[in-house]
Amino acid sequence: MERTPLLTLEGIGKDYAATVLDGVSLSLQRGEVLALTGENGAGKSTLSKIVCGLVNPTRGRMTLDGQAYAPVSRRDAERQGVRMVLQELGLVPTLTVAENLLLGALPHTAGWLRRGEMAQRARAQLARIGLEDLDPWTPVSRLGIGHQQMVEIARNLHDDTRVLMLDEPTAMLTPRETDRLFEQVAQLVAAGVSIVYVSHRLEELQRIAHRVAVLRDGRLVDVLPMQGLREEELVERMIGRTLVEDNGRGRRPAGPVRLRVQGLARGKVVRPTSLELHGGEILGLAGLVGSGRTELLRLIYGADQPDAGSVELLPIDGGPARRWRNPVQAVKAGIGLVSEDRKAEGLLLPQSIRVNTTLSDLGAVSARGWLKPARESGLVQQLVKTLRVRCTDEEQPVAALSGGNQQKVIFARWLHRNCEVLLLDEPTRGVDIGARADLYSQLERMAAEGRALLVVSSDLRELMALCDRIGVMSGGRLVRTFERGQWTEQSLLAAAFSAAVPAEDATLSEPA
Amino acid sequence: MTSSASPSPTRTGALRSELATYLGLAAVLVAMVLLFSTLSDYFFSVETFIAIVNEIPALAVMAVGMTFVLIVAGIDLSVGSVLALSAALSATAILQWQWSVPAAALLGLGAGVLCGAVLGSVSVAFRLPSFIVSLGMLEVVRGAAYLVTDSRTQYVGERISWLAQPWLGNVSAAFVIAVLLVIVGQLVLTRTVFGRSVVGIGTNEEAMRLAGVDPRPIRIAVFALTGLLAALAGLMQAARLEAADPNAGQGIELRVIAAVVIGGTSLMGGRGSVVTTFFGVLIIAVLEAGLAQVGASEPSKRVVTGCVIVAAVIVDTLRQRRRGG
Amino acid sequence: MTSSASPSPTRTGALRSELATYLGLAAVLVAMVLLFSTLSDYFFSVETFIAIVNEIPALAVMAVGMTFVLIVAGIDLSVGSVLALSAALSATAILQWQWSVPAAALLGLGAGVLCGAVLGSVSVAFRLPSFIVSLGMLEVVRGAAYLVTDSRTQYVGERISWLAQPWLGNVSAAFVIAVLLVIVGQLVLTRTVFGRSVVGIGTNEEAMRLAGVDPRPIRIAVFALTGLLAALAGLMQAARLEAADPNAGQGIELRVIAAVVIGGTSLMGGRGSVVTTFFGVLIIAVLEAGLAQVGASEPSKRVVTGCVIVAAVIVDTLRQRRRGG
Amino acid sequence: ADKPKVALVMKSLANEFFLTMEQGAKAHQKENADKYTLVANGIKDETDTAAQIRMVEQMVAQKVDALVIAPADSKALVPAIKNAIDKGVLVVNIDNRFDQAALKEKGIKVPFVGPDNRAGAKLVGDALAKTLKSGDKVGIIEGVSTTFNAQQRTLGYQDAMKAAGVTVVGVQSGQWEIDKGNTVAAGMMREHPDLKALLAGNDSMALGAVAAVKAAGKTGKVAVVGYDNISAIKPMLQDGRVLATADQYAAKQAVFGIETALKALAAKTPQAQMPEEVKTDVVLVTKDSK
Ligand SMILES: Nc1ncnc2c1ncn2[C@@H]1O[C@H](COP(=O)(O)OP(=O)(O)OP(=O)(O)O)[C@@H](O)[C@H]1O
Ligand SMILES: Nc1ncnc2c1ncn2[C@@H]1O[C@H](COP(=O)(O)OP(=O)(O)OP(=O)(O)O)[C@@H](O)[C@H]1O
Ligand SMILES: [Mg+2]
Ligand SMILES: [Mg+2]
Repeated sequence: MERTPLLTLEGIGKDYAATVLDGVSLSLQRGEVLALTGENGAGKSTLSKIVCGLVNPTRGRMTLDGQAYAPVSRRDAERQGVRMVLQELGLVPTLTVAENLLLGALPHTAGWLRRGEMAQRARAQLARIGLEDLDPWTPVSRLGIGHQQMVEIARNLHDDTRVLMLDEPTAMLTPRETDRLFEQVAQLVAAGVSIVYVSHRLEELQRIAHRVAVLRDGRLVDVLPMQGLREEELVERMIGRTLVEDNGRGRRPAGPVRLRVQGLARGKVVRPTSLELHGGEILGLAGLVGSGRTELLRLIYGADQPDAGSVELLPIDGGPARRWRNPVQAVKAGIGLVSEDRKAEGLLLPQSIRVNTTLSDLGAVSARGWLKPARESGLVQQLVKTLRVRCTDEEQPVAALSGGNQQKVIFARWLHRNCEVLLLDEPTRGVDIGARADLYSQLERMAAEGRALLVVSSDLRELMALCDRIGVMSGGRLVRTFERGQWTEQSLLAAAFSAAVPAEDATLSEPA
Repeated sequence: MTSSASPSPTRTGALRSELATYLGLAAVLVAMVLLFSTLSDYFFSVETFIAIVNEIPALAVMAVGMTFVLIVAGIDLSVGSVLALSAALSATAILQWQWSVPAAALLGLGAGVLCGAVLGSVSVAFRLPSFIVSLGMLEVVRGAAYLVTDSRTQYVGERISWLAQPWLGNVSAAFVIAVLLVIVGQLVLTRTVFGRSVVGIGTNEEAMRLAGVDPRPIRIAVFALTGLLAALAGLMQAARLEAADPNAGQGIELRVIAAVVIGGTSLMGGRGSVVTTFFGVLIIAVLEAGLAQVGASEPSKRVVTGCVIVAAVIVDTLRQRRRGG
Repeated sequence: MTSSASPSPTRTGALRSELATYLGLAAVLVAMVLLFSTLSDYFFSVETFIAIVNEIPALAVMAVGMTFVLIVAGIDLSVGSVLALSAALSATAILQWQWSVPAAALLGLGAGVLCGAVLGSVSVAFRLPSFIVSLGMLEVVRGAAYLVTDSRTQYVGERISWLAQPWLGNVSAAFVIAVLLVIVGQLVLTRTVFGRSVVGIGTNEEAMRLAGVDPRPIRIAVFALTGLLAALAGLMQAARLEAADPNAGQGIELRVIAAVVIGGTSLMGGRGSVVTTFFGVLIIAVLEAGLAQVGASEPSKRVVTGCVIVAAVIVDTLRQRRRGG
Repeated sequence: ADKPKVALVMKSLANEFFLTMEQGAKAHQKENADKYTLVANGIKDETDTAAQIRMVEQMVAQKVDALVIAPADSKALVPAIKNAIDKGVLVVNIDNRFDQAALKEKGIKVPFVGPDNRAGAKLVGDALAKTLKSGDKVGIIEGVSTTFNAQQRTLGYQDAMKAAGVTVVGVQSGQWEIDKGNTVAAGMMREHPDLKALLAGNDSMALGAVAAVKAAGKTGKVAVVGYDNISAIKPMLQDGRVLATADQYAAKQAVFGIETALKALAAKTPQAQMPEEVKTDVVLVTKDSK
């Protein structure tokens, strides 16, 4: 019995306008972690959604525990023990944590909620993922995005789970929380649960996966044992080419100071913070979830109003310093922001790539208020080619692009604006290896042109590869700044944890 | 954003902030009462308040339904027509078909549920905004009310007036029913699976669907409920008039929506409260009563009403924003 | 995707699909004309079409503005009041203050812009839904119209009727202006930075703000524009009736919104077209003219109008969905 | 020593007819400031019966001595009036008569001071009929069809047309409004190209009909009559675009009601013993009047 797979997929295919998945056959053993990886748009999320009943396959069959398995809905799949943590957050912000955790199966007597039982069950589920301090009656809207992701995961940790699909669960988590998650995964595996784990972070796959399945353009190219697999091999299979990674380079020559931040503060989230950003350098910002990085970027950009402090841009020609109080003025001054939540804050989803790209500078594609369509299309086509955006053409709505390609469109927007200082918040979240390499080389090119870049990322390896300096935030403070060559993964992590542990975190409630 | 300089959100904190909301609206109300009391010698009197109390049930009952509709991110412009149809059908059943009063009342309520259910179903089945579907319903149902009454006010007489009669210390049964419905409505909204689903659907329908909650029957139920309450309002009004007027309730939808929004319920869905809606109803009722007693001219009534609506919403929004940070 | 079975949505593809939309709405229109032609011997005649053509300019002009408002995810319930105020002010200026006709017209238009700008500014400054602010405006501006005219219809006479006079082959200048405004409106929407920003703000305001486009002046401009167009509609109506009625345009906001939505513009913002709005206006105008000509009773007019509104929106939605896949 | 307090409750003060009525009342009060005080109120929408009832209740709460009311609905207001009478308020009915059966059921009597709309409409219709031949076709533009006065005026027009042997080819509602009246008039003229006249239930709709006649190029061929004699209709009467209208002396309607009430208050006449009906004048207004 032990040899029969728990879940098998045979010739699964899915067509939208185009074929997205084609002839994928896979099997999943009991108590196994199967990593699923591949470039953006390779079809990972689609495949996972088919397994858990959210998408109907066009072709193919599945079996679960030897029985034919064709879930008609997510409910149906969950009844059979197949659950999924979605790539995009699926929480309801106006409802409480407890309600979100039990959504779809709220305990009730004749329609009236049993609130005592709800609180108790919610606490038990939160405890599994290390959030025992969270009041179950907190509205989810008061949580930061990282904690929201944790709640999303906690929601799917049930005892009756047989198969758990995790679609990029760590994209918004910091190392500490990722560790928590991996502990939980290990426990589940020990209990015989099978896990499908989707991620672009290869080092994570090394840590927890037994086997890895690689998708490319909707086809399964390989299923390999993880043991002893070298990263370069994996990458090559994913993108069909090898990647050159140069970590040994020295610091770029730093130009004059371009952006000066002095004593910027807002509430408990950002304590008075000062920093200087030079032309031609990439400054990284590391830190745990809730350490205040996103808020700092928003304060710099003028998207939120600071309680204290100032920001100024020093023009390259030595003219008078420029200041701004809102994003509109910031953009005029020559600053751009790639925001953390691209769907809510970045993209016009139903609109085309073209419209989304030129948004940052409509003046460049218009004359006296009237748009120049030919000019605009030409410019955008150029950018689409440079960034290797996977799309039919520049008229495709961005809603139809995969997450990574959507990120490239936002990137294209700021390339179009040609701004002097770019603030990037988790620019490679959910972006595949190949596309990441494209984005990195763009960033480096921009730095080489003398622009100043400030990059927030939870991926330390990315920061270490990319940056000239790395600042570490903890508890709303910029606790330390490392020069290139001074840092190690350990020293960065130590700095990130340096504020009182547990991190002073406004999103958590005090213990009851 | 994780900006929150405020203390952590505990249970008692939530309760306190809810009370603060009530106090804010109550302050607006008290200010208005004081103002009118200085303007008119007789405003501040038991008679005035009893009169106000007995005037509001129909508006309050409709506002309870509209609160649910707005929370689920819908809107219902047809409540005024449904009010008229329900009264018209009941009156016709009593007068022409010799039905008993309870049976006729049930017919009126049933018609309301049906109108609401049809509105909800069409809007859900074709995924149309409820705004436009209810705009169509508004016309169709009004036409039906004309047809049923042959375009004439139907006088029924005292048989149906008990709902509106003074009862507990001069307060009518209709008012007691309205207050009970406000309480029950608030409990349903905050303490039942249905209520939480309504809030969830209004906030993020897709998330609810993914969580295995089918939004469609809930949406339909919300509209059916609103239809029922509009029909009940029709009966209350008919009881007060002892007659069914096929023109009743024209334009009342905007007053109802104004009351709900003044009470702080969001037009975008996902946020709202039945209790604060009741405050909105009181504010509108006091305003109308006060203006009538003062004997304001028609243009100035219009101007004052418009300004109060906007001002009340501004006050409410600013206060919420200050607390919300 | 590398494999693409379907043709890519290129510019010419987009054009084709736009034409398909027009054809769909045109089909609804033709069906209605045919229906009324069988019901009435005289419907299918040049006179009828000229009459319809000369009745619609006011509605069409307001619908152009409302299209922009809906695309920016707002709503404006005050257009009917603004229409009345503009006509009232102009008429009073001519009759009481002996202004010249052009000066009086400018005064009316200016009042419209002002009303719209105030509405937009209040809504933007306090971040209030335009629904509720415009509901307040509706009352205030109507009150102003009563004040200006002393609640009396002002008869002006032929001095102002030139706008509505037969001109090019019996078609009035007002109609020509309305058609020009539809064309210009569509060009502004699709071919200018302003139009692009309007669509973007309606789709995702926060994204626009972070991309460096300030949504506030654009929102205010959209409401001011709508106020201007409502005021122009007021002048057109006054010219046609040679009189300014302070009660004019009551409830017209819902007709205008119905026309825009029938034309396929989304109430949720971000999607819409001025040209298809014009088809919506034609559908409503043909319906009203047809029902009047057939001599339908008031109840059946109501029922038919309601059903046509819903049916037209359903047809439009289904067609769009089929094409959208 | 207290002067009596009289409340005047009307329908829409946005309507010129009632506005004139109110102004007449206010002018009267000013002249007789030593005799009584006045609170005047109207509702926003003529069909909003519920709002008018609220108004009556507020007036009772205000402890007025007499209530002069133009009811928005002849039946639905009766319970509210009964309540007022029970509280000792003297009630006088103007403009639109309460339903007799409803009053009887409540066991109350309310004096009516006002015009006969049907007779008034017949006057106007007769004046029009003089210009028509037997067999001619005419159309009637009714007010809000659910209202008693709209129905009465339509009946009066029909009486006159029948007497003259003229055919009424249609009755459609113009909702008392200028623009709706315009649409309906245009539709009727298209459907009946040989139409000879349009009879409008009030002057606003008559204004709309005049514009429709002009747009159809039939000025002088289709006659228009109205009702109420509002100020805007006067130039039309002069140049013949409107043939006739009726004047109910709006300014005096309320005054008659108030005087009836004051008389009864002074004489301490109980409600039940007041005169049942005081008919006020309706006169035909044409180009040649006055
Ligand atoms: N509803 C849909 N309609 C049309 N195309 C879709 C739809 N959903 C997904 N696709 C397409 O299917 C392809 C696979 O998408 P999928 O989300 O599965 O990729 P992924 O491997 O999860 O990518 P990422 O790493 O960026 O999350 C993409 O090219 C996407 O554009
Ligand atoms: N738009 C208008 N213009 C001029 N006069 C009007 C207008 N509307 C109503 N009136 C006047 O209002 C009075 C008519 O009242 P109305 O017809 O509304 O009473 P009613 O509602 O029919 O009574 P009920 O329906 O209870 O029998 C008339 O005296 C008429 O002159
Ligand atoms: Mg994915
Ligand atoms: Mg009536």
